[in-house]
Amino acid sequence: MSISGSPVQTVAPQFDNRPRIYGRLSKPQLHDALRKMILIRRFEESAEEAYMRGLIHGTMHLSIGQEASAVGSCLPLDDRDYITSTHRGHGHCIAKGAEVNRMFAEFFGKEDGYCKGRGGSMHIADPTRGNLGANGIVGGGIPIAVGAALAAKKQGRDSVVIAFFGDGANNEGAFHEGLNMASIWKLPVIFVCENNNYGMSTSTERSTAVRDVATRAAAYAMPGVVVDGNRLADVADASFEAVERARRGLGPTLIENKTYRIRGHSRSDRNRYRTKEEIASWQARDPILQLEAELTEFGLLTSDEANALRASVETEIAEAIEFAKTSPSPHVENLTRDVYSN
Amino acid sequence: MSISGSPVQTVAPQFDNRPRIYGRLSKPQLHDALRKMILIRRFEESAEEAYMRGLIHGTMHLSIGQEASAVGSCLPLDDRDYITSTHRGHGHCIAKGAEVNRMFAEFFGKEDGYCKGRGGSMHIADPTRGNLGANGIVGGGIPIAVGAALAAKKQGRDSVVIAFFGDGANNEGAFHEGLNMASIWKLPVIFVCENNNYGMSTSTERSTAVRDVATRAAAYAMPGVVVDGNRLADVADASFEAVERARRGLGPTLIENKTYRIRGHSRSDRNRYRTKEEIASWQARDPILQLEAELTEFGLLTSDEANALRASVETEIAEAIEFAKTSPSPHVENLTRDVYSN
Amino acid sequence: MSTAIEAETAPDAGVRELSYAQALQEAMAIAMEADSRVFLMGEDIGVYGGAFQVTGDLVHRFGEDRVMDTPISELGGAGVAVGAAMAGMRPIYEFQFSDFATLAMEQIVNQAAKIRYMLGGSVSVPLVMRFPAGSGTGAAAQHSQSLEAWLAHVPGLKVVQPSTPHDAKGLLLAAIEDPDPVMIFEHKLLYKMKGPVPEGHYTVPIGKAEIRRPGRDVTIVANAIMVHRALEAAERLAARGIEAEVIDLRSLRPIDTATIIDSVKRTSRLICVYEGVKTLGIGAEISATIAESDAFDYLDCPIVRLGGAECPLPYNPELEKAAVPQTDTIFAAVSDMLANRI
Amino acid sequence: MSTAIEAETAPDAGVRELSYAQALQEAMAIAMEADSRVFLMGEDIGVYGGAFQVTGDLVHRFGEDRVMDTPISELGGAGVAVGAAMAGMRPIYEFQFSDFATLAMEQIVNQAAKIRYMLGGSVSVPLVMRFPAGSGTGAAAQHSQSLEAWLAHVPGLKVVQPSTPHDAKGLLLAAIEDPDPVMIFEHKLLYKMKGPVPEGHYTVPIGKAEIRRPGRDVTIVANAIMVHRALEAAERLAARGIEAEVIDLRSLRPIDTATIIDSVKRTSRLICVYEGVKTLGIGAEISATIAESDAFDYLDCPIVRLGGAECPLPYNPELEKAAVPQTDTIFAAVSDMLANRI
Ligand SMILES: Cc1ncc(C[n+]2csc(CCOP(=O)(O)OP(=O)(O)O)c2C)c(N)n1
Ligand SMILES: Cc1ncc(C[n+]2csc(CCOP(=O)(O)OP(=O)(O)O)c2C)c(N)n1
Ligand SMILES: [Mg+2]
Ligand SMILES: [Mg+2]
Repeated sequence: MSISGSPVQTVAPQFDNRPRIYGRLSKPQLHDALRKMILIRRFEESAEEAYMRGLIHGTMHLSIGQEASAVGSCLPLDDRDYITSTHRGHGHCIAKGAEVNRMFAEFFGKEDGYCKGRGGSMHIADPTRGNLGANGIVGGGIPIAVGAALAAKKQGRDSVVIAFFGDGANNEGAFHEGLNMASIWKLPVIFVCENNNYGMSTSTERSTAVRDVATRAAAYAMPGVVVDGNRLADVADASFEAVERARRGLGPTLIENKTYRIRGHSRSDRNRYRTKEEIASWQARDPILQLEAELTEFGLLTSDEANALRASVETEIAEAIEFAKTSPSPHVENLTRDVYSN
Repeated sequence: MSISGSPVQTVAPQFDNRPRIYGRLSKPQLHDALRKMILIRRFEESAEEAYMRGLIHGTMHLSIGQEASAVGSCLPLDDRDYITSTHRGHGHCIAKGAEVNRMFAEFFGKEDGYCKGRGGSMHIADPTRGNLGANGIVGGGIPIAVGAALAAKKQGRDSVVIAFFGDGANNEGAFHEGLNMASIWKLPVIFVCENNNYGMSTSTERSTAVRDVATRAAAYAMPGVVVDGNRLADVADASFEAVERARRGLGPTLIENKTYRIRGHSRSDRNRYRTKEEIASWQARDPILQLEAELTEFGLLTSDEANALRASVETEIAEAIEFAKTSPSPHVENLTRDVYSN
Repeated sequence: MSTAIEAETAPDAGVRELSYAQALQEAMAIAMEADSRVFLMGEDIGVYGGAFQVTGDLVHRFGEDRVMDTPISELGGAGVAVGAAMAGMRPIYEFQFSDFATLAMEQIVNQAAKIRYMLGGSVSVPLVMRFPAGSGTGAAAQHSQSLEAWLAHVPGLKVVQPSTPHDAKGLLLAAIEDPDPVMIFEHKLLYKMKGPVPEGHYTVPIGKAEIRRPGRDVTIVANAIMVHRALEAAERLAARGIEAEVIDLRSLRPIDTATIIDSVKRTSRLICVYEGVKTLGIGAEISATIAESDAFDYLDCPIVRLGGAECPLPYNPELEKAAVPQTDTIFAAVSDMLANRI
Repeated sequence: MSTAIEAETAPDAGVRELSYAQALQEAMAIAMEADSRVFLMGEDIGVYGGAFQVTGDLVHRFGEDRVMDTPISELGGAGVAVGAAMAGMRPIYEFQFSDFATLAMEQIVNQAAKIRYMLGGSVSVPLVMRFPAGSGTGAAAQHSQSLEAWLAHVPGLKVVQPSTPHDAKGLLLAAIEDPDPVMIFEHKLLYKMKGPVPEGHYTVPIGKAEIRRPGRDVTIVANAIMVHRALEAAERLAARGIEAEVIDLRSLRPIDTATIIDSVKRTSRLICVYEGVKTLGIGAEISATIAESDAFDYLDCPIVRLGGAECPLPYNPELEKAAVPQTDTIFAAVSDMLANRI
């Protein structure tokens, strides 16, 4: 089987058992997706290390175990499209094209950081690539996403917007108000709920009246889709469909990616609300290992290729940390710079 | 047919075409319900008159045309039960047992008013009868109702709570958050949406992604019921069922009473958003006239009885206005009284 | 216009008069004509014309896409405005009453105000929010608040509060053209007040107070409707030989400290008159600004604050009046202050 | 405890030490033992123990019914607390960070604060809300605010802000026993600070400031963590022969004006130190209170305010420190003030 490098040519459809998405993505695109997932993982592991060594202060929320949701959801997007993200946003950020050197620089509080060191992990954004930002307020990004979609529609652009949020956020009023407005105005928004089964320590079962957040789509007359969020192919498939729907002017979709966060909620989590067995059972379904296995099975990835991907990620991470370390710190005299435009 | 005055004995079941509720309510109870509806109507018409004559300042929101919803919903309640109400709350207030003399006194800003003249139309409450108050904030009463139900449950009382709100309120975050909490905690709340098809000038169609607000019950795993809100029997029937459910510890219900407000939203409404024909078509379905006709048809009301009811309402209104007029006005020195308990 | 301001601000004797509401409407129309990015959002601002008829017939002129009725979803609506602003639009969001902004403080304060800074200046949030505020309409505690001090406390926002039709138009146009979020507080009792308003485009600079009446004996700093009451009091004081200088604050963030300091240096006496609750209302800031400035040494007597009473706004009209400064109270306070003048 | 307060407040040398968080927890435990109406609500306050471990193990002692994890629904949660309080319970609602109270201002300000007054005193709202506030943890703009001035602006609320473990327990117990809504602002950096805390039940009166250090040269009024910084600065000033009197505000509504006025009459100099944004922060009120009091005539120099910088809180630790008063800045400001002393 020979696969062209062109992003338009797709994998030949001779494997019947392959998920539909393989008919749409080229091998380089799939490799790129895998690489991004590995990059997210290694970025977060490295950030965790840096945090333990005292190089980063504050707190951070790691999405280890949820990489397929971030990358798969963003696969159909390009720079004309927007996302709004969450406190657990490193994955979304990288998936939307951010550079890890500027992300590390932000973590280290440096001027080269995406927020010039003013925002930190919880506020990384890259408006030039359509990333309107992580958000420290649970649910805070949802209405903002709706607003960006409204703007795109008013401007006659065919941009779409993905609003990422967690299962916990689905009980915020902002969720309700945002989804309703997106629906009545038929806006191009994809609401991606990353259901990792907990909002901090509170399980979805204890916080949410319905088992599947996607059920709530019915309250907004939009499609609701439950997806295996640890399987890139499924995530991407649902996202492509929703994005196409949105681009065609058919309005919003609510996608629920069932996934799991392997790490604690934040640095101070003592994991009292769940069992080791539960964590282990999800670790066994690691989205990166699953994708590697799947690509290998379909003949789309050799172990040499996989090793090369991993090696290139290591180099990128190492260089990024170096970049961040040597980036200048903000001057205290500039404390109030950028509060206003003028 | 001989009907006893005892409230426990119910109307004999010889009319097969009668709605189920007639098997539950005695003739005096039905007369009382009719009288309350007439009292609400005449209270509001009289308040309107007083307003035009400059006796009342501020604004007021009349529920003329919606009386069946208020009275029918409250029929299963007694003084151990609570309601939270809305800016359009005169009907709920009377249905929950308030005295119109103290209501008029409140409208006139007098010390004998339910709020000693501090609250006015939008804040009338009577905590001694379980009426936790009208509310000037759309949706504001919903979480308060959930809280009262939580209290009742914690205290081991079998009280239930009705949260009244409009179709417009169903797009507030408070609706979403309140219904979700009531459901996960299985609280004895009945959420009664009085869908009069408009939130001020904005039709439900333009504001709400679903046609029936009751559809949204699915998002909270609770029963959702659509009711002809202009027919007392249907309203009461749905309310009895939900109240029983709640008292048995089975949790909340969302009831949607489809109705219509005949007057403008408030005094300043120019009715630009709807047609005269639409208003007329609903006037033809006047809940009071419908109930009278129904009771007459079933042999439960003679025209003498009807006239007597109306006459007694007129007396009550006239006396109440007199009471309110002669009630003392607050003293300016007491401006900050009652801000705090001590 | 019925007050002394007319003479001072009329830029030209032949200029036509508009009401404050009309002036605001004209500002929006001019901005919408000139800039396709400008659009309006709010509850019942379309065919209803807005609760206070500020948007009036604009929907007929600009269509429903640019004069958008929203559902009753203040948090979501504000967030949609934020997102639309970030994605290149210039939304003007109307709160139906400023009291309902309590539902949207999250989006206003955590998002709109902070995004630019938090994101290192990489994106701006050019939006305008309009807040009909103040008491005097008999609408009681939940529809009468003056919460401008809250927003003036928040870096990242600009806050203006016009007291004349001329300034209403000019400040609103300045707000729309400002690259950052500007909050405009409009006093409900001023909407119908008429005054000279130049045709066409002009702006009133944000951050500049205006001396409405020069005087040598005492400086009165007032905002919104208090400017008019202060001017009336000043006329009566003049008849007693007391020449009060009346400063119209106009901008609450940033405050024009230079103009106030300069005035106090000339008059040696300061009285702050404002409708918001006295404690921590805008007058607290004005007083503290002078007390820490070099004008301190010029002060002949304590700085007096006349603010709103320490209670929710009552419904009863006499109590309502007593709850905020009136011309009489201003007159009395200034008379007292100058009683011991040497 | 690491500061000079210890000596002043230790009621008894042999008293055990608790952290500020433990002291709060003990207050809640005592109240829950004594009064079955008291219960706790909040996000992750159960098995997680609260984001700052204030509720800690209380769920194991009192069960999930009395230590209730809520969904992430701040507006609804606050409203549930209001309703429960109206129906006879004594809820204590924890905001995970005070910044999230922006979502609940409607229920706090329009409902909890106003219901008693608006309803003519017919019902009270005895609830407590706890607000972990302040910067210094690297959590950036949306998790570091000091918004206490907003709530201190609102009649109907009481607002306290303990600076020591002793006062944390005593003020929280006073708050729980108060018949009206009391807001308690807790500084995150104080949670781990230890100090003497008497066993058993005691209260610290709401509305009373405390002189933490007597002095004749200057009055420093500080709140929360600023009390400690002021005391440190005072020690260093003492070495230079400047005796600063340090007043711990403790209550922001009502403010203990008598204690402050009395102090300023003795010292003739006032400096207000607070972490909230300078403009319209609590120091503005303290300054204005003195400037309008009879202490005005005793003032030897302008009243200085050291408040938070006019920007959102930045992530970078150096910038974050620079954004709020530190011991050095207090020392420098007082030194400057006294430099020209005669
Ligand atoms: C409005 C608001 N409430 C509470 C928090 C504190 N908080 C941060 S993350 C979180 C849990 C969020 O759960 P979920 O939405 O499921 O996202 P996840 O952390 O699982 O990715 C909470 C309670 C917050 N940041 N914002
Ligand atoms: C939070 C809030 N937003 C807006 C308003 C202004 N307002 C008062 S009533 C109303 C319409 C409410 O519609 P609905 O809930 O359907 O009740 P109805 O008036 O039809 O009875 C609006 C927008 C308000 N009082 N509170
Ligand atoms: Mg989650
Ligand atoms: Mg309605």
